[in-house]
Amino acid sequence: MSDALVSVRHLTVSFRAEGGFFGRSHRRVRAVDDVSLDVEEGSIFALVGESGCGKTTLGRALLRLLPPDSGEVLFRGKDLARMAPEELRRQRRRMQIVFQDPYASLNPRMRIRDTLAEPFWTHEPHLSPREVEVRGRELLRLVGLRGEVLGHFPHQFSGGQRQRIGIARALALHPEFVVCDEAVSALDVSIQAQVLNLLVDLREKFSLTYLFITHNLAVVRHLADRVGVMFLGRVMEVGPTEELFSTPLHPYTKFLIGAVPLPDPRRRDRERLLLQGDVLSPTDLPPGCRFAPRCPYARDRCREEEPRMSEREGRKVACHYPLA
Amino acid sequence: MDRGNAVLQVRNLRTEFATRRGIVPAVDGVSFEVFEGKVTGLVGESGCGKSVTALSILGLVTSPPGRVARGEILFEGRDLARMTPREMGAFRGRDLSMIFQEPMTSLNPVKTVGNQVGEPLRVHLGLSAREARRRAEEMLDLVGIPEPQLRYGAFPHQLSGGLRQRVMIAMALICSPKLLVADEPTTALDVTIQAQVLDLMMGLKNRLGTAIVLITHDLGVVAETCDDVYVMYAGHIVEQGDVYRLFERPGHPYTQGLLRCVPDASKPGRRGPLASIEGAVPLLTALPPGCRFAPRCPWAQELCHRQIPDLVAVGEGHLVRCWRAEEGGKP
Amino acid sequence: MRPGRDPKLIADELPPLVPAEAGDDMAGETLWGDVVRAFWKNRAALAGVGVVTVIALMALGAPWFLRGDPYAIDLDLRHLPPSWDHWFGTDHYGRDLFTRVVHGARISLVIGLIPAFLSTVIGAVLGVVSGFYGGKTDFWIMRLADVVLAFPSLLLAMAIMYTLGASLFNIFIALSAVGWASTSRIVRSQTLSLREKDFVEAARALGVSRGKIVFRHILPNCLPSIVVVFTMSIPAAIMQEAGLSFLGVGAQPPTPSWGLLVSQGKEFIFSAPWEAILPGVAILLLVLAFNFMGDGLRDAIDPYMKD
Amino acid sequence: MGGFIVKRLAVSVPVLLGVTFLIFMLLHVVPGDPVALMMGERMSPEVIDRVRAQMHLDDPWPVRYVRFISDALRGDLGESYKLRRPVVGLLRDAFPTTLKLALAAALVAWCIGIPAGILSAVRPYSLVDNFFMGLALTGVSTPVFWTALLFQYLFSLKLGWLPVAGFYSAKHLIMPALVLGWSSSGLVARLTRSSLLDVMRHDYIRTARAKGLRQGPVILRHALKNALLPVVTVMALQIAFLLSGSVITESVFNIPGVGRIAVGAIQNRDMPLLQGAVLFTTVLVILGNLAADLLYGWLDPRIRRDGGVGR
Repeated sequence: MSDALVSVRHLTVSFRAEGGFFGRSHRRVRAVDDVSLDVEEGSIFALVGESGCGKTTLGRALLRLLPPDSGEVLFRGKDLARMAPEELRRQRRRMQIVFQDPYASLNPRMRIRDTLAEPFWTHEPHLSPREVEVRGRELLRLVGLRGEVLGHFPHQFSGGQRQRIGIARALALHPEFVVCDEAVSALDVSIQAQVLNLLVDLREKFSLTYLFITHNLAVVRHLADRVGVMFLGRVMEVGPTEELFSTPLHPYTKFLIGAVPLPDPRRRDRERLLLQGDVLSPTDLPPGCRFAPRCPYARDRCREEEPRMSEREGRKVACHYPLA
Repeated sequence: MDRGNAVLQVRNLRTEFATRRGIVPAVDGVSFEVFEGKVTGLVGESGCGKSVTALSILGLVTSPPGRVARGEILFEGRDLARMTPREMGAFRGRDLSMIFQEPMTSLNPVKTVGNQVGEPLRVHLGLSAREARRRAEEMLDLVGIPEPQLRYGAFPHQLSGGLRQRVMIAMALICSPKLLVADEPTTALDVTIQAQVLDLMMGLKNRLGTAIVLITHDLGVVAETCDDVYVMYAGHIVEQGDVYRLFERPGHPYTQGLLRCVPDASKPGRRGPLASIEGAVPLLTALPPGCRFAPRCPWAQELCHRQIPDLVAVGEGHLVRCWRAEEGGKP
Repeated sequence: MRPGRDPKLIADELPPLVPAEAGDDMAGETLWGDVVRAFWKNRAALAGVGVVTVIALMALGAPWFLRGDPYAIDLDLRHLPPSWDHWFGTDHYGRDLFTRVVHGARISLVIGLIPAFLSTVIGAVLGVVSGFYGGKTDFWIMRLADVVLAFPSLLLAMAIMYTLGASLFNIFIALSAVGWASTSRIVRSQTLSLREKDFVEAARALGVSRGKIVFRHILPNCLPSIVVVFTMSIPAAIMQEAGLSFLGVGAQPPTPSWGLLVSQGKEFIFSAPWEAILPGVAILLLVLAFNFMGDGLRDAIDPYMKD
Repeated sequence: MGGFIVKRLAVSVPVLLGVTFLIFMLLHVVPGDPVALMMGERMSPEVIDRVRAQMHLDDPWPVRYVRFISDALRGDLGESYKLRRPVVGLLRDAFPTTLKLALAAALVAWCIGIPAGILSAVRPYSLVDNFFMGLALTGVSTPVFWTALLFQYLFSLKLGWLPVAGFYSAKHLIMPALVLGWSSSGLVARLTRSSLLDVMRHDYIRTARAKGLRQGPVILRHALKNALLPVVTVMALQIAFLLSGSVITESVFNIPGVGRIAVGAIQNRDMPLLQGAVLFTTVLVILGNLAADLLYGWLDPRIRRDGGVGR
């Protein structure tokens, strides 16, 4: 795809498994396993999946905050995975991240002034302290906070306000690409909507490209352009949001969507899709399709041969027997 | 209105916490009823007092700094709020029990799950260890834990989050309580596991006839499971009613706003901005003098900022704490 | 409700007070301001500060307000019991014991502060380096700490004193060489948990260099526990010096080190018990005061070390 | 669990090597000539050179270190300069005494410390708590040698209940054990209290209360085991502390244990003996740590079942 801002090609990221001799096992768990994706410029790409599916790891690897084992991460065609440290440091201003936990994402010992100044100290050291202060005020205003709070510490803010400050820091250097890692899931519902709207607003103002990492499918359906569904380190399905939600191709996608409780009591007696079985461990994967042990449609082939990603009508799915 | 027997009647409950900034009423004048075999939902955002209400019912408010300052908690006609800890202990775990949000930390890491599940039987019914074990294994089986005999001797860290929550449910229900208080039972779980656990809870409720108080912030979960709903805001109940009516015709501006904030995953996205409620929950140490929602309410009038409204009936069993309740909370 | 275009300015709201944190007191301006406030409410800790201040003032002012010479021998005045003229009595050379104890306080305070400071600094630097850089550096530093911690500290200090020779200055070295290990472990574990925090990740995402991450993000957040460790290692150092001097491998006569005073007094424990008991009371008092202070400081800082 | 033991043992080996190396470096690479020290300064240089050659002190230090290790592994720690007896034999004779003292002191420390810690934690910030914790802090702050002298003065001289010093009967053990145990009981009490308070804040304690358990059973059945896990580790480390604390106690009470050997060796500049005593004690401490970790692993199912070092 030519208009992809960020592309991932056969990316694998692994961690050392816990335990083992001297606490350092030689077994590695593949948190992200041979994943390929494209995020189009100006779009919102949502990465969904349950805990432990590798979506957060993928997000960090996209920003080269984690070293990949193999594969490429192309940012405007340049491979971040093979970039020299100094070059990478310069590229960092073009891609940023907003974190989940508003309590952990701000340094508790730093005033907001310094938190917002750090991007400028790092990338625009020629700015005078005055100019940095002015930029800090502008940023706060941009995210709906008053400039006077520059001198405050993080603990003096609510979760929603902290999240706004985190967004301000991410946008300080006008990046092109922002990863939002569960950026609103720690917030109350009414605050979630405020922050999401802010993110969408800012996208228009700064023509940003977003990668939303989330487990909140309702929000995804409302905001995202494209969706990727992850399961145990693999992307199972990728497609335009509406099509993926209305006619899921992968059984896992279907069950995931079906499990979301609907805020409408009149539909509570609808036929519910319940996925049986428990969350699987990435340390001992089955030989075939990794979803097969929980998949009600699994056949013999699924248990023997791992399905490859196949493309059909602009949608991609990794399943031997896609639905619909 | 005949809804069967009330298992629990909470009247005018006030639970306070002593803080450096003075006495803080986390729950303020809360009244509600829980009927036999029904699921009663307490909904609200963090800090609204829903969890403190739950802990107050069970007498589990940590004291100090907390205490139940006022009100009655009538369980089968007896006031739990007036009981000594000793009397209360005889009820807890037998007639009323509770499950918590974090199944990881709510189980004792150094005791086997079977031992923990069977413990209420030994404490309350004086069963022998063997008999308790047999019943605990049955219960583990009932909550859908595969190979219960094997899992009986497992330690909590060896189970997944979903299984741990099933263990918690087994433990809470083993004495067939009349009332189960579930505080955000599925919040820490993945969505597919959440669906399983809710399904299990509803199945067991129907089978054992246990009344459930379900505390949650997730309106989807409420819509899927509850019969009666109480919406809480800053320590007050702001709206209460039958789940169908409340979702169809929310009377309080807060409920209306909350419902609009939640997108529906089953409907095509509108691609526009999400509805939101401006502002934030007020500090409990600096509550507004009037309606607690007034500072965030787009339709607040002078009266709203001055005086706290009462709960007003707007339909059968549907009460709204709003000065403009008759107008449906709107201008 | 209006959809959220043009976010309103919401800075004047304060964080909601959720009941879970209803008992906590963390809403002030700065950390250290809050710590000082909490500390001032702790009566035992204040008493500790009082005692330490009095002892420190006496020690500092000793040359001016005590006329006597701590080394002046007068064999006519041997083993005098406490009296108005000699508050703590006199020792076997007829030296005034009170004068000697007050002069000894200077040694104890210096011993308390310098090795505690040195070992805290060494331990903190090694701990941060070990935790932040990880890998081989971490491995070797921690193995060295393991080795040092495997020794009973008094024995290791004794062995070092054996090698270096008994003198006051060598005590600094011995105690610092023994004390850094536990500090480095504490600071390392804290660095490890800080390293995983999102705000450090955010700094990495901004391209902040590793050195600056350490100085802006890691160290300031380790500082509370470093301060606590430092306060706690002062009484420990005083005790160890007293122990070494008591055993004869620390300060040498005629230095009026408290440990040495007790050791000299023990020969006459049955005839002139005050000679051993009273300098011991001084050690107990000073160490206890520092411990109360350190405890109070830790209680005041503790709530802030969790985040 | 098996894997855990192997892993833990494997970690001890490099520590042990490091310890021997540190002792060797400290005591062998000393400025000054040990032979001259040993034989006195008036000895003629030729004699000194001959003795040096006999003792292989002219070899480069790596050679000496390897010989030291291989000798030590064969149970040969050299001969005391002063006493002219094999170091190993001297230590073997002294060790039972030290061990008896340390164990008795540990018993005292636990019997005072654990109950005091539990009582304090049950009602935190109460009068009882303040009393015990003030006492504990005093215990931590009392110099062992001072308590020893005080006890000697009180119980031997004034009251005449117990023998002043020496080590001949069980009665001789009482005072040293009390002195040594008192100083570490404060640590045990403080640790027990903070650990129990910490555990009482956990969610599973609330679960236990929700089951209808009363305060007593909640503490005994649910809190105590969790709370004592870290205490157990520290108690094993305490033995180490007591072994080194016994240096002072032994020298005050004139008890012929390892600690007094070490002090005597320093006074006589008896290098092989000091080296042996330090090495011996340190090995004991390492073994104590090992025992603590194994005990912890055995008590904590999270380690027992998984073999991980999940702390």
